Amino acid sequence: MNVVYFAWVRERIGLPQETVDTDAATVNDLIAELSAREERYAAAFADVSALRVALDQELSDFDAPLAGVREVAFFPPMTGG
Amino acid sequence: MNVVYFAWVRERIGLPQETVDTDAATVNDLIAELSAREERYAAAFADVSALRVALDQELSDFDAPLAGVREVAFFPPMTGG
Amino acid sequence: MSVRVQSEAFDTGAELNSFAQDRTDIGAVVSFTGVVRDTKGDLQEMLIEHYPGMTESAITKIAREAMQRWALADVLVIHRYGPLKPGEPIMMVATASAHRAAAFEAADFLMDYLKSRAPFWKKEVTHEGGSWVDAKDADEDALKRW
Amino acid sequence: MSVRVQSEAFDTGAELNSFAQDRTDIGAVVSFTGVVRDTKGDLQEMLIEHYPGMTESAITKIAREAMQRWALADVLVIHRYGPLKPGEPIMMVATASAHRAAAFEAADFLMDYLKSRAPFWKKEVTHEGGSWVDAKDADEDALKRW
Repeated sequence: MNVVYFAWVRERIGLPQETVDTDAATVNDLIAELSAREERYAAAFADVSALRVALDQELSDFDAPLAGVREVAFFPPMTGG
Repeated sequence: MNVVYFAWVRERIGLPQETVDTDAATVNDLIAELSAREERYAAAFADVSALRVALDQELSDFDAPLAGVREVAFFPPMTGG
Repeated sequence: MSVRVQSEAFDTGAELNSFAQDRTDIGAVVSFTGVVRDTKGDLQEMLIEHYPGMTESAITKIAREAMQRWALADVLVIHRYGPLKPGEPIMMVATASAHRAAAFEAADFLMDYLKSRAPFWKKEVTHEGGSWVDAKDADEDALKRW
Repeated sequence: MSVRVQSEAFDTGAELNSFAQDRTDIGAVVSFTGVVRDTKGDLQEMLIEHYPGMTESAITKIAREAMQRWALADVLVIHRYGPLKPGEPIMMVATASAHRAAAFEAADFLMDYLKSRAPFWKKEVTHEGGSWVDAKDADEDALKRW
């Protein structure tokens, strides 16, 4: 599964994207798995309310299932316009 | 007193402006005086609710006094923009 | 603040580009352009009559009120009179502000007031003759929003 | 309908002039331009990060919704990414319609949605370093209007 990061999430984790081998059932499961991995992930995911997630480039929820998903993106609330 | 007309009021009366010697106390009095004068005035002023009036280039009311006013303008509701 | 009433055509894009140019204290620019619309495909020209003198003072008054009600960095109003062809710009307003809400609201306000309080009258000319555009109740009602 | 996401600068006025050009069925064009604002006078540049692919599809979805909700003749959205200087246009939207209310509302709607639903992130860079612009509660709340 391709996992991509943007803005301060990218900076905190230290990379723009990575391939993750996971059996996580939901986004929340994936976050728990990554956070357990290293401190920089735990720091980035510390406050999930400050984050947004997109599955295959569509905004989604943290309890959404990951079955069939190829790309998960984590980022802060958008500030376009 | 200078009296000016715009849009279909001007067309109906047949002139863009004229000098009127009048002792009319209010706009309504002036309208009554002009309407009594000739049919084309009566036609133009037949439905006062379809008209607007400006005194010295400020929108005003039909019962406004004319004392000190130099220019009275009659026209239909505006359609700018 | 700039208010222009003119018979000459103007270049909407060029006006927008020079409006609030080189300012770094604004974040939002809104423009509105009114265009001669050929509703039935038979319009030869649109004649715009105005009340010289009152036009400028009425628009200036409306623009000043917008500047007072919203935190605007600048306001531009251009309105043409005389004969116009279908597709030609009749008028434009532009507003500049730090934030988008003020720029949008002020432009919307300016249009509502210009529509019903600036002394312009439109006449549509077709092969059949000319006919004065009626004011719409909706336009008068729109003023109650402000 | 036209949606462009690009790093290159664009000419707001030229875009506005070519938008809905030569159409005689429209009476109203509204444009919004977002400009890099230097709030404290210390901004070196604004960095705009985006999510390639999702950006285009998210904006296209928002623009399609606007076309469905309002009677629009056309919609244009241009949004830049990369480093921008104070005073430079970040993005613009334009809407064209027969009447002014639809053009105003649709442009306002597009801005509210682009602000909070299109994957862009702004970082302000000063001599002190860089800092990500926080999303405002007011921007999220603005979506409830529609």
